[in-house]
Amino acid sequence: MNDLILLAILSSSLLPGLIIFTLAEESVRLRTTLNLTGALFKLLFIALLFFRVAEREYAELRLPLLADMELVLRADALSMLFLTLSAFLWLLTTIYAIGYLENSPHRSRFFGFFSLCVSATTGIALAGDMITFVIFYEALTISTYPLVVHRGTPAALHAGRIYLAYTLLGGVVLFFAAVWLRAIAGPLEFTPGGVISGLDPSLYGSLTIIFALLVLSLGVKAALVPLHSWLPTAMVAPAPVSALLHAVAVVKAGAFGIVRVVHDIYGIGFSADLNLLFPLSVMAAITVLYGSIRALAQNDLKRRLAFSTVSQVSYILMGIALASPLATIGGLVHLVHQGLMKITLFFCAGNLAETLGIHKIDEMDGVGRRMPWTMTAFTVGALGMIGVPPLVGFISKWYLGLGSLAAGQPWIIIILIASTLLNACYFLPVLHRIWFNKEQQQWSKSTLAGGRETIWPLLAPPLITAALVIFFGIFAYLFGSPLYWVELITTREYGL
Amino acid sequence: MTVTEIITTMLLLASLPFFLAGTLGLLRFPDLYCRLHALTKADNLGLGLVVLALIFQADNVQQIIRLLLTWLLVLIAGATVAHLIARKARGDGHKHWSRQ
Amino acid sequence: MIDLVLAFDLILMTTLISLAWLLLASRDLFRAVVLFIAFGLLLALAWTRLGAVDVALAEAAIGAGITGTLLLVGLGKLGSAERCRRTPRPTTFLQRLTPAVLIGIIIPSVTIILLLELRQLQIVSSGQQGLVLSLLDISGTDHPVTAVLLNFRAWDTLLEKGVLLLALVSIWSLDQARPLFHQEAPSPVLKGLSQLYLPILVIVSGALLWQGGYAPGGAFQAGALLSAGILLAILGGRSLLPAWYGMPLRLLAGCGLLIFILIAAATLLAGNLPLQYPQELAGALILLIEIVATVSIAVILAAAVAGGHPAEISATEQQQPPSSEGTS
Amino acid sequence: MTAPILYAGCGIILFSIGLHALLVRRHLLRKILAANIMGSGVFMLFIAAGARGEGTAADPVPQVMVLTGIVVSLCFTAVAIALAVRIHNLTDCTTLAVDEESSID
Amino acid sequence: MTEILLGQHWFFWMTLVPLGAAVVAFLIPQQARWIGLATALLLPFFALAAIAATLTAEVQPITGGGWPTPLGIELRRDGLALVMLTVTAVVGFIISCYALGYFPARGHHSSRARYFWPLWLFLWGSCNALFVSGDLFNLYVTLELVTLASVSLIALEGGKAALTAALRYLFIGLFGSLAYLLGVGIFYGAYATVDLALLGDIITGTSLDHAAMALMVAGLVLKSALFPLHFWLPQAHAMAPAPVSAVLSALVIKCSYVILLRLWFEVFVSLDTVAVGHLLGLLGSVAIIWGSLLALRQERLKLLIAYSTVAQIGYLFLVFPLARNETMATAWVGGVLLMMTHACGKAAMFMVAGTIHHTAGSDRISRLAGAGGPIGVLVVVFTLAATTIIGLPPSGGFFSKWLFINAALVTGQWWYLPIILSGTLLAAGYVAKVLGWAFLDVKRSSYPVIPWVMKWPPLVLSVIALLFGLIAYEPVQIALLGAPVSGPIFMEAGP
Repeated sequence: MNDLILLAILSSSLLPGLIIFTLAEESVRLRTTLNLTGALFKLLFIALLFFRVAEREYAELRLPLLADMELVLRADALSMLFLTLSAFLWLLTTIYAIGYLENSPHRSRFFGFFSLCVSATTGIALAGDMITFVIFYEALTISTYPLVVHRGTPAALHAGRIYLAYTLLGGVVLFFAAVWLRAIAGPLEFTPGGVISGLDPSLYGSLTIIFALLVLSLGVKAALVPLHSWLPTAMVAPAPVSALLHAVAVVKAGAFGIVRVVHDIYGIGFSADLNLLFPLSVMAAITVLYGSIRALAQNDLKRRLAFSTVSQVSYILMGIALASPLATIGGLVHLVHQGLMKITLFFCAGNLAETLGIHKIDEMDGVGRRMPWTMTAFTVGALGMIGVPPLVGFISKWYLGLGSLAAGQPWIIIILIASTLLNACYFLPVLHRIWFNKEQQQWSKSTLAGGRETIWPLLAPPLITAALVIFFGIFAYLFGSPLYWVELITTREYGL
Repeated sequence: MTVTEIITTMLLLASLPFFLAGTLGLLRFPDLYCRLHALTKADNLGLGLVVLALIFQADNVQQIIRLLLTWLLVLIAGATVAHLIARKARGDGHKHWSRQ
Repeated sequence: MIDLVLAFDLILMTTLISLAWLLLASRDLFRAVVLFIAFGLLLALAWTRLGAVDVALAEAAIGAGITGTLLLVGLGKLGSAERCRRTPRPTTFLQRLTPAVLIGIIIPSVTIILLLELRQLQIVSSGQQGLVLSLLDISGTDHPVTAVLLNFRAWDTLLEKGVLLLALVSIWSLDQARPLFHQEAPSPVLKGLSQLYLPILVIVSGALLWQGGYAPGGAFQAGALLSAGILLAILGGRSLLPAWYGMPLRLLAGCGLLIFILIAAATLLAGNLPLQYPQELAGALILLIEIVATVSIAVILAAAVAGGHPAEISATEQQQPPSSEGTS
Repeated sequence: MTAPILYAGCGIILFSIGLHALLVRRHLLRKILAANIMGSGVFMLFIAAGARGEGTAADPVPQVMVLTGIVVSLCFTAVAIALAVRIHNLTDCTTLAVDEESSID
Repeated sequence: MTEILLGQHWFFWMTLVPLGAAVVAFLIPQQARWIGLATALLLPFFALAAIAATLTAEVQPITGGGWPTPLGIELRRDGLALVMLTVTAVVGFIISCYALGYFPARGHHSSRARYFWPLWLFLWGSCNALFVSGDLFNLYVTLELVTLASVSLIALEGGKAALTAALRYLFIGLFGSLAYLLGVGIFYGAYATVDLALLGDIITGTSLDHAAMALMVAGLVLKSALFPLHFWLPQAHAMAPAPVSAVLSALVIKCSYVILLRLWFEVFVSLDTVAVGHLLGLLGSVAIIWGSLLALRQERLKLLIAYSTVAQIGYLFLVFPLARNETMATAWVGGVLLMMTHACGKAAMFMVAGTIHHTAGSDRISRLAGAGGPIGVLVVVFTLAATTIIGLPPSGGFFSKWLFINAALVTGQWWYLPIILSGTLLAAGYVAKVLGWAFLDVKRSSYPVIPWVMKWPPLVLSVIALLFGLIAYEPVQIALLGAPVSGPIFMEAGP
């Protein structure tokens, strides 16, 4: 019953990546073709799979690793959510990166590792058991490092070292926790409702420790406070990397891992029984507030966005930790929504840096008149982050709020309100500067045809994602929309 | 003890003084040439007596011939080596010892 | 009488041990090497006492003879003085402690423990001699040691031929052989000696080789004697024709291992187990291996004493052949 | 206590003497001598092991092993001397003195 | 036809052919390169044939000449022998290709090339002979062959440092093998046999046996360079020519380890080995930390890799304390897996270092600065190979560490956990140090052109090392054929 389509999905980014490594720097066209073909094929395969999974027909692929150990790839509803997100945003980011890195050195290396990175993310999404997950999770760490240090400056190398230190430490702890859990509980297939609830009660102590280790190690990538400091440092990377790192690959991989652990290894009910979820929700709440407060103080645009990510990703964890269906919906849907919004913002920040050389917020006065389209997209993303209806951010927060009430933990609502206020505090002044302040300096006029603010590969991706932010906010219940899909997942997870 | 065994023992014992003298000479003589002299002469005779002693223990003629051949070869080799050493020493300028 | 024998054994052992200690502690390396040769000869005596005549022959020829020559030649090149001592570096306490601990405590205590444990060495009434004797008929030779060497444990011997050739390749890879002293023409006495001895040594080594079929002797001992003959000939002023430096010399050195490997391959191709000789051919095969091995061993040992690869033919045709001075 | 056992003990003592010298002595030729003495000690143990048993012929198997061992140790000696001579020719050293970080370039 | 092919003793051909080729390469130096390459091409197929033959027939050992075992030399064709033969064939093939470029036929190094091939083929053949041997004395002879060949190969570099390292290695090797041989002698004295299987059956466990065991273990430990007896390794491995460094770290170290593995699980089982196991485990732990720390401090790539080998040897020796009754299979498979994957990874790393040395004139790590362009592929090779050294998935190193941790948890030896994990981090540290230089963006004078045989073959090896975890199922199944251990590989701890 091996489903080769899973392999096809995986290799649609892996193979182009490997081929790109061997290409000469100058063969731009071949490289672009490979990249785009890979991305389109991946989307095609995913679309094929999408309907099957919607019909509860799961695809599975098993490969024996050692005796009693298998590499399991499986596409269930949750996988598809993450998979679609990553594949789609990969396509956009690739287009963006082609424009962004025009004429810069080492592009073969960049796109090669970029593809490896996406393959690893795909693997994480498709992982059907803990071992497979760990394998791809570590692969993601390695393939991202070259992207972080891509610029090769001392600052980039410093950021790379910090990134590696954090993620490898996390990886080692994750590895250890996984081996331990495997030694206690046997094979760890991801199963809705968990696989370890039947264990002997005398093991509950160990299970609690393992849970803490798992959450902490996955929390490194998910940028849980106090394990987040690599993320703002890693902002020295080129904009497409930041975009992908924050919106899809690394941060989301951590969050996705925690979702898997809570849902499919421990099971929501069992983890609630062991009182594991409340500490998680407290940690998430602290992270939400801390990230927002730190974001206020940043003048560097990308750093402010980075702290915003720290804060927003923990919404997902909060939703999971509340252990009620509505909150779960809110959390999981934020996985997608945050991705869309944050990638928009990063694309825009990249455009500012690439076209006008703007990196700081106080240089952004009146930039809306120079780059109206980009800044429109930025505004949509920022408003979505704040949670203005009818954008997607509002939907996530709405469900989270409902879920917290349903779970009998109304304090979460206070956190949400506080966070929303803080979001507004750090985004609205920026928007004000963009649109209403007088421009301070004279930017060079556009040299492109029709006075376009920047080249198409840089402009189109943020516009598309911004449009989706609006679209999925308004048509939230459309078949295949994130919310629709998340409800599907939640129904299956809770067995409703 | 048979007669041959007694003869063998006697001959072996007789060889001992030669070896002893040779060794003493090697250790105590004043210069290289004297030492060579002591070594070769004494050892050759000593070995001769040993060979003679062993001939009485031999089972057949073949063994006797072999023993004698050994002695002969050792004699030749010893003489040659002594010659070579002396020649080399002279070439290197070793002085003869003389009572001063 | 038994006690006398035991006393002899004890004296021999004491002599061996004190010789070993003396030669290793001796300040003069020439003395040490000479003592080592004496040690080797006494060791041969000990082997005879323990009933290992083959080993005694090999020890006298190889252990004392060839090794002694090698050491003397090496000494001639190296000199007795210790040069380039490691300059004392500031060391940590641990580093200074380690050698002292190792040497002062570990070695004596391990030795004593081993000696005490050795008492438990069970007196097994027999080793494998029974098995060897019972299989001797079908081994193709009448001497148990040869049977074990070239049939029962032939694989070991093949590999050991490999070690020999490998050593030669290693030595050749290091340096080119060069005459040690550009000395005047060899003494006529030496020439005469070598002329007299060479045939004798060839004959004796042939006899030893043949004797290996039924009594102590065999390829090693014969090969060692033959190599002594070659060395003597070189000392006596004979030299290998330069045309022989290339392929012929290598072929002579390599043929021992090559023949053995070919025979092993042939046994495999014949569908037998590795090195399982057809019974009717066993004797002939063993003899073939021994003859070729003798030549090969002799060439390898002599070349090892010369200490380096032969001169390139084209380079210097008038270059003296490798010579050595075993007795200086 | 029989003679073979005594010889075996003698072999172990020879081994230890050789080992001691191998570790302590600096001159390369002395180290080579020491390794040879060590080897002889081991061979003595083998031959002694083969010489046990009253009245029967000696066990040929350990003898063969020692024959092999003697040749192997001869080969090692030859290579070691060749190496030592080569080192001597290059550096004029007769010990294993080498500054650890000596250049690779 | 297939009958005949499968009936051949391929594993024995694998020892005969390289030895024979060595002689021929010695006889005809002009053609040595091609003889070497032909042999290298042939051996992987022989390995496949040997595996096929073993899978279809039985694994029973045979003896040389067919003589019954106390007398004849037992030749193993079990799983361990097969996987080691195969790994050696693959790694050896790649190294041979690389050596074609490293020792060019012309130029001032041609005399080295002339001797490299016979020596390397000798080494190859003797490694193979060692892997298939089941006889203590035969193991000694093969071990000496391996040592002598390694010494000569190190000395081939020709510099005084290399010569000194070679001579030191020779003395160490002699010491190690004589200690081992003394142990063999005691066993022969006590049981009148040197056959592994027979000895394992009749050994009684007297204190003399323990003394012999201690001697043999000490000798083999010295030869496999476990801390604190590792002092000779970094110099020897770093000074040698690059293909030789690769061989030494990838294969030669494993030779004595394989012997130890066989002894430990077949002969010493009835002895009381717990204390020795703990000692080896302790030394292994120190080796992991110490080797990694020293690797972090090195400025030269080859020394860094050599110290990394010291650390990896430490992991190999964790097998012995971790192999208790219930975790025998776990630890054993972990060790074998690590041997295989480390062979591939370390060989690739040394070849990269050699290429950098060869082309840049020095192997200082700082020489890697801005290593894009022509040597960018080298950095990729290095990184991929390093994954197995760090133990990142999906390399074999990852799974062997998994197994070690599993065994440590099940047997309650929790103190090995921080060692294993911190070793991983330290390894990541020294690899990151190298990578940091490689990604540094500086303007650099251009490198000379690298021959393709020095670029692509190592890549193959590093990819194997990286993906070994994914293809480990078959090798492990083969390794377990006729293995002295059985039972599930993954143990589950009770409450």
